Amino acid sequence: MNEASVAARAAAAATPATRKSTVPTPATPATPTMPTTVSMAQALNSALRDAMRADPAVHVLGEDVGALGGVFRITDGLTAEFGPDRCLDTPLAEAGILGTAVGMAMYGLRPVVEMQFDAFAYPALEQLFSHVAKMRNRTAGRLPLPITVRIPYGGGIGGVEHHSDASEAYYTSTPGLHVVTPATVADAYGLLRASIASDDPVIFLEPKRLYWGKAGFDPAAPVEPIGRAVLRRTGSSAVLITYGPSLPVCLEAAEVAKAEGWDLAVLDLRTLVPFDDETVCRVVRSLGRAVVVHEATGFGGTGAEIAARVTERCFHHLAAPVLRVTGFDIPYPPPMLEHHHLPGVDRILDAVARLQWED
Amino acid sequence: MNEASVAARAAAAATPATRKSTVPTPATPATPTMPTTVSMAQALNSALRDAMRADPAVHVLGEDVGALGGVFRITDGLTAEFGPDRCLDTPLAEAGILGTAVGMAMYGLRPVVEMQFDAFAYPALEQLFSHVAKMRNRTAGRLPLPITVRIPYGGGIGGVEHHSDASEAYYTSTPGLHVVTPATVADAYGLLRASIASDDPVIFLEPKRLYWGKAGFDPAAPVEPIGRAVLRRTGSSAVLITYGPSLPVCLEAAEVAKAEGWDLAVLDLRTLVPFDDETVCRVVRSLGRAVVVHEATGFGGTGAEIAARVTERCFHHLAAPVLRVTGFDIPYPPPMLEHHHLPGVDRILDAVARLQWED
Amino acid sequence: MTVLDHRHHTAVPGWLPGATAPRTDPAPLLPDVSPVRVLGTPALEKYDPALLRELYRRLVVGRRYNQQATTLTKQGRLAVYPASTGQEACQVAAALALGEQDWLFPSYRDTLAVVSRGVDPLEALTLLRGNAHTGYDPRAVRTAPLCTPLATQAPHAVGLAHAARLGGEPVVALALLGDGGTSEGDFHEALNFAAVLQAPVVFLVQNNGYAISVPLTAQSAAPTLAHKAVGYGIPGRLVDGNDAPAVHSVLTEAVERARAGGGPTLVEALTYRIEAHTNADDATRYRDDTEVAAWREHDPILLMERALRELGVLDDTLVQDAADEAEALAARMRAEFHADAELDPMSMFTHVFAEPTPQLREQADQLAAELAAEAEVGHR
Amino acid sequence: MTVLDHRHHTAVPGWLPGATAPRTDPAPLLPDVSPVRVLGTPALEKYDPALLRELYRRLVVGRRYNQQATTLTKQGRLAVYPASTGQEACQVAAALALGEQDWLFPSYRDTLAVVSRGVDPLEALTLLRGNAHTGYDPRAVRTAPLCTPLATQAPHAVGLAHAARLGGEPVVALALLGDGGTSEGDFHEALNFAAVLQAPVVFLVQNNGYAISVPLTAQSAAPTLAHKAVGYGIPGRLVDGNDAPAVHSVLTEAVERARAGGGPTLVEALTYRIEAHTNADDATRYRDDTEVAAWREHDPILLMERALRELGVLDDTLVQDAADEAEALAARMRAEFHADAELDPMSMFTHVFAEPTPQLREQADQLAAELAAEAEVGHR
Ligand SMILES: Cc1ncc(C[n+]2csc(CCOP(=O)(O)OP(=O)(O)O)c2C)c(N)n1
Ligand SMILES: Cc1ncc(C[n+]2csc(CCOP(=O)(O)OP(=O)(O)O)c2C)c(N)n1
Ligand SMILES: [Mg+2]
Ligand SMILES: [Mg+2]
Repeated sequence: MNEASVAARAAAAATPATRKSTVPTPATPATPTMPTTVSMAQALNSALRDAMRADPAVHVLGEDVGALGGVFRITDGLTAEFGPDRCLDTPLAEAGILGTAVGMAMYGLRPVVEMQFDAFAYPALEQLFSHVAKMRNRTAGRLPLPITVRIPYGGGIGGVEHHSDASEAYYTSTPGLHVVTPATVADAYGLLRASIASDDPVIFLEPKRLYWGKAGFDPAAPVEPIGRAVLRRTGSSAVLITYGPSLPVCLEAAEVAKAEGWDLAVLDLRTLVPFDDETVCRVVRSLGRAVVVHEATGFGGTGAEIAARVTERCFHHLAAPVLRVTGFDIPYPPPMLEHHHLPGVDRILDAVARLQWED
Repeated sequence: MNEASVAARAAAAATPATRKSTVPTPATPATPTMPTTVSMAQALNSALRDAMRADPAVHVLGEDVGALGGVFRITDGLTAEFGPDRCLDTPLAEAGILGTAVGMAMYGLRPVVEMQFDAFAYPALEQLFSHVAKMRNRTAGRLPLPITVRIPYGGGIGGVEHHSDASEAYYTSTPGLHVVTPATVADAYGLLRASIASDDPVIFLEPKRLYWGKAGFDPAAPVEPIGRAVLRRTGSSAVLITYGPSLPVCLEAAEVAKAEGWDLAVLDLRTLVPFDDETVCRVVRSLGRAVVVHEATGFGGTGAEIAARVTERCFHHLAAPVLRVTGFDIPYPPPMLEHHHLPGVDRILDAVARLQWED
Repeated sequence: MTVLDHRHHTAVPGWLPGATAPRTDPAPLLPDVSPVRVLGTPALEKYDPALLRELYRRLVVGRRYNQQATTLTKQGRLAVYPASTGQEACQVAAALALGEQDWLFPSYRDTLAVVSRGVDPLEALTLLRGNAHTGYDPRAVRTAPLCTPLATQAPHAVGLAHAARLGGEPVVALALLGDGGTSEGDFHEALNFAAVLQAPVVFLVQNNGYAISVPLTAQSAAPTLAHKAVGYGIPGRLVDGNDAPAVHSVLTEAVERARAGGGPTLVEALTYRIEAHTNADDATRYRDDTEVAAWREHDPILLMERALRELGVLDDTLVQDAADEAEALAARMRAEFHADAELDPMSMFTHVFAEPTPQLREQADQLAAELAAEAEVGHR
Repeated sequence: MTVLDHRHHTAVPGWLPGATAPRTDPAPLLPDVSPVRVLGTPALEKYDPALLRELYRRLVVGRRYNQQATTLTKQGRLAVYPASTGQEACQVAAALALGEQDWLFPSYRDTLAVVSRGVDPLEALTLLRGNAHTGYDPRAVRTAPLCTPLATQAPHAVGLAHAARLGGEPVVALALLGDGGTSEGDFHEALNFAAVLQAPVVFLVQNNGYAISVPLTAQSAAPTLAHKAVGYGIPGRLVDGNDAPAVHSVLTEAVERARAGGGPTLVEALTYRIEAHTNADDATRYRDDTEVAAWREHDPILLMERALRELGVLDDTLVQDAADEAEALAARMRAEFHADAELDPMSMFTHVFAEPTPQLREQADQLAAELAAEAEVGHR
């Protein structure tokens, strides 16, 4: 699969007319050397840099975020530009990193934490569930924690065990967290800026396998805010509801489906919490058929919530049950087998075929 | 609410005809002093004792499980009978406890871990997600981990923050774990014995607020195995699908519903993973209307999975969407407000009323 | 100026053979194994009598606070109370060792330290009363919420202290922990972060011998808990935790060293939990009355009164004044806690996020409708 | 007999004032700050020449193993390889210090230790090849799976050692960790459990100066990492990690003390990671070549060959034999890894549980159908 072309197609599919800005106007101009075509990794890097330039309260911390620029280079050059006080290589301890960020936020800073891989955020889950998600609430709004936790997530990059977990369900089922996940280069920039600007804690899930996909991109162009889903492709038969790492495969499936006579819409959720019931239900009601696609395991996955709430709200508009195409209910397999686990075009189209077209 | 009478009612509602045993016959007879009416806490205590008597590989470890007998007294008397080698007061560190249990299980023991409260299991989530859930799989079946993790969970006991989390979604969305939660005294005994006897890791969720409810109980009587749901009350109008702490309120709601002309069935899932699709779908198909009830927050909760899969499988039998009655999407409130958060009879009946009875 | 310049990734000093001298000299980090003690020793004479009287007064008031709170649990006015009875010297000295700009990071057992810092008991006790999680404004009183998940407040203290240092403010953070809490991973990670960042933070471990039922011997095999400091490259100090002036002076020294850029300190205070873990606990299951009796002899207030009278800085009037103030506080607590707490169920939705999500708005509407229906029924 | 009787909840010794002597004498726990070294010192003469030759031979083979595995990544036959080049003395000595009944708990970097324990490279490297998570039978070879989540294997080692001790078996567990791993909470919790339980476990920290890009100075401010031991009440030892006989003797002493009931030991071995973190890493971003060059001079094989020749226990024949054995291993690896791995997608469902759940059976059927359809298409 060609990441670049998929991302470009995705970007093209976005509807500019409905876009509006939530990203604060940067106090300093965006990186002047910004090329017009960049990878998602570069867009994330620019978002961090621009956020740090715009607001001295923004601090980055994590493992290897300094000289190395992070194992995915998302923090490349930040220590060089802002110094180690602003972009800090921490000791190797995720609970310590997030707990320290909590204290920094209590003081008034706006920390951006990098977790190196999905599964390596698990040591920090107590801090996340018991403090980050709850602090504003437990202090009656007096101690908000404007922390962004960046987590590269999901598989498809040939990673060994513990490097490919699609762990979003742990976050989406925790009240008090916003959960955001971009699928395009423009969203990577815009949503990360918006997440950092948010006064609430945001779990920012970065689809690893889209890091290197490139697209034309203007950092000054506004994107839809956090909390809005965007239709990446219109269609008249059914809608594929997806997010993050699975957007490209859904767009590809929609392309292939044409040959089978289906005109599939593709909806990119962009934000899992808060959920955009309005947009999702509008699309589902108009089409009557929907498939939710994500690579995380199905049982108890975020797709269950999506299917359940869409059904609750659109029951009489549905011609068929909302189906789910997800990873299997297994620990992430070794890299040589991962393509069998991840939803592919065929598996998605098999589900579309089961949408009871006969009636 | 009278816990004892509810539990008694629940026990009475079980259908003995379909019961069959999975509990290994104890090598030594059950505690001879076992009274005929016991609390769930006592039944759990008996289950541990009988399991330890039956199998020297069974070891209990956790915080305060020794002389104190656990803060809920579930391990009362075990150190006295089996010595500190078999029932171990550990240092105060949950990752250490579970990680040590992993090592013990690798050696061939059958550890039963007590987490003191739901939220205090969070420090152990990395061990749970990355090792306990995956070890059998990552070693091609060579290192199974027969660990039972007992977690008192949920609210309704006036606990202060971090003492009332209904945290089941974290476990049900993790492949590799069985998730079991009893709602009756008999199941507390039978399912705990079965969990300890299981060669797979089991998250055994104990509904705190049912600990003190009493019911007549015979430890020798077999119960349905892990993985089977049980109809606690038959009905002809709709079914309430529930588990653990919410069974009593569902039975109460069914009682009250009679006055409003609804004859509600109540299905106790008992096991969240593996899920009993067969029983659940059979009941839902026969009634056409279902409400899922749990006290955990709704968004991303286990109820989403239940609603989604039931809908996928029973779509054309449904007269109305499967509705959910759950805790709100908020951090658990302070004890003086908790009754507003927990699903009560009225909230359940409001949902039943929305099951589109007109058509 | 870059605060963290010294951490720049240049060469790796000291790791080539022939250059393996330790990065820090361990000797000064090691605690003296006999705890610092001043009561009953000539050292006490060097203390400011005003400070000694202040400590005494606060101890007496603190004890009464503990007693009154315990009584309130029996009357059902508090849901639960983890008393610091017997540990008042640590509680009071911790509060007094901090300046107004400093931050306190208390655990669930440390409401007396919070009250000693000036927070009203009604606000300090909402968590344990059950009407609200945190009753005070942490920023206003520079006191973090009472922390229940053990040791999780320790990295918060580090982060806050680090941020203040980056901001150029002379703020010190003091984290209160128990002996049991030292076993948690968060304790370790916090101390290591503090040491590496040279954050202005002080960790006070109130070693009261038990974590609920688990005695220290089953918690740690360390020579003393203060010995843990050396593994992080920071100083460890051991102090008699029932000796208020000693705790105060050890903490003050640590706080001032931190403020001056000298980095963190780990202080272990040896004390004893006279009451059960909380009113819900049954301490007879795991300890002997004789042990408690022995510690009652080493009571922080008893010791203090005896020593101050001997030193001639305390007389009957001051003793009476302290007792009166204590009674006044107790009376106020009775009055305030016997009134029912004001509760607003709708507040459950107000502070989940800065703005309620559409979903929360729906749920709030649902609850509002339910409450209206209930009120309707109640009205009829 | 009850193994843990000494932990019985009787009195709390030592915590009443006047009896504050430490529970353990800290002095013998503290590491000597100059690391144990025998190469180039007269101490070497006391070693069994057969052991020295065996260590040498394994070092040479180990280096070749590292080189070959690194080459395989370049040829795309391994997905990723974290080389232990430069750390072979630790890897080889760790494997040799253990008896057959003992257990090794390796991290991702320790495949050489696993291979040195007798596991076939093809089986030891499945994780990094990408065809299976764990390629060997952990029980058969008494070697835990390679552990990636840092320090999480440490409590496993404690649990296994503890269980074996309860079972009356003279088994010792050896956990391998990196300098970065010592910062994790699991490291702390494991050492504390080990000390409290007096479990027969040894922790070997291979301090190679870096955690990926983060140098030790940004990881810890401790005098040495071995100083962490005293905080748990166990002995800490510092050793030159490039001196194979020294590592072997320090580990053997610790293993035998553990086996004899003397409890756990923390060993810090000073070494250096000559290669980048993995083949995917770019080490030029965070360290100078001059630093690497300096450490190349202190190469474990160079040091060993020089010292053994000086001592007269190594000659050209033995050197040639070792080189031949190394080449034979490399040739076998090339042959084995150039064949494609056999893969069975259906195996993804086989070992999730003892019995597949109904849901997994459904999903397996789905995949089987997909595979059949694909085969059908391929067939046509
Ligand atoms: C992470 C976590 N695990 C378990 C608990 C339950 N718990 C509450 S207090 C306590 C004992 C704490 O002992 P210690 O740290 O010595 O403090 P003390 O109560 O003696 O003041 C335990 C186990 C908790 N609050 N948090
Ligand atoms: C819990 C966890 N966090 C982060 C990582 C990512 N990671 C892999 S290796 C590594 C550095 C480890 O350094 P060290 O412990 O010194 O071992 P070395 O690689 O030097 O052998 C990191 C951060 C991980 N594997 N596990
Ligand atoms: Mg204590
Ligand atoms: Mg290292």
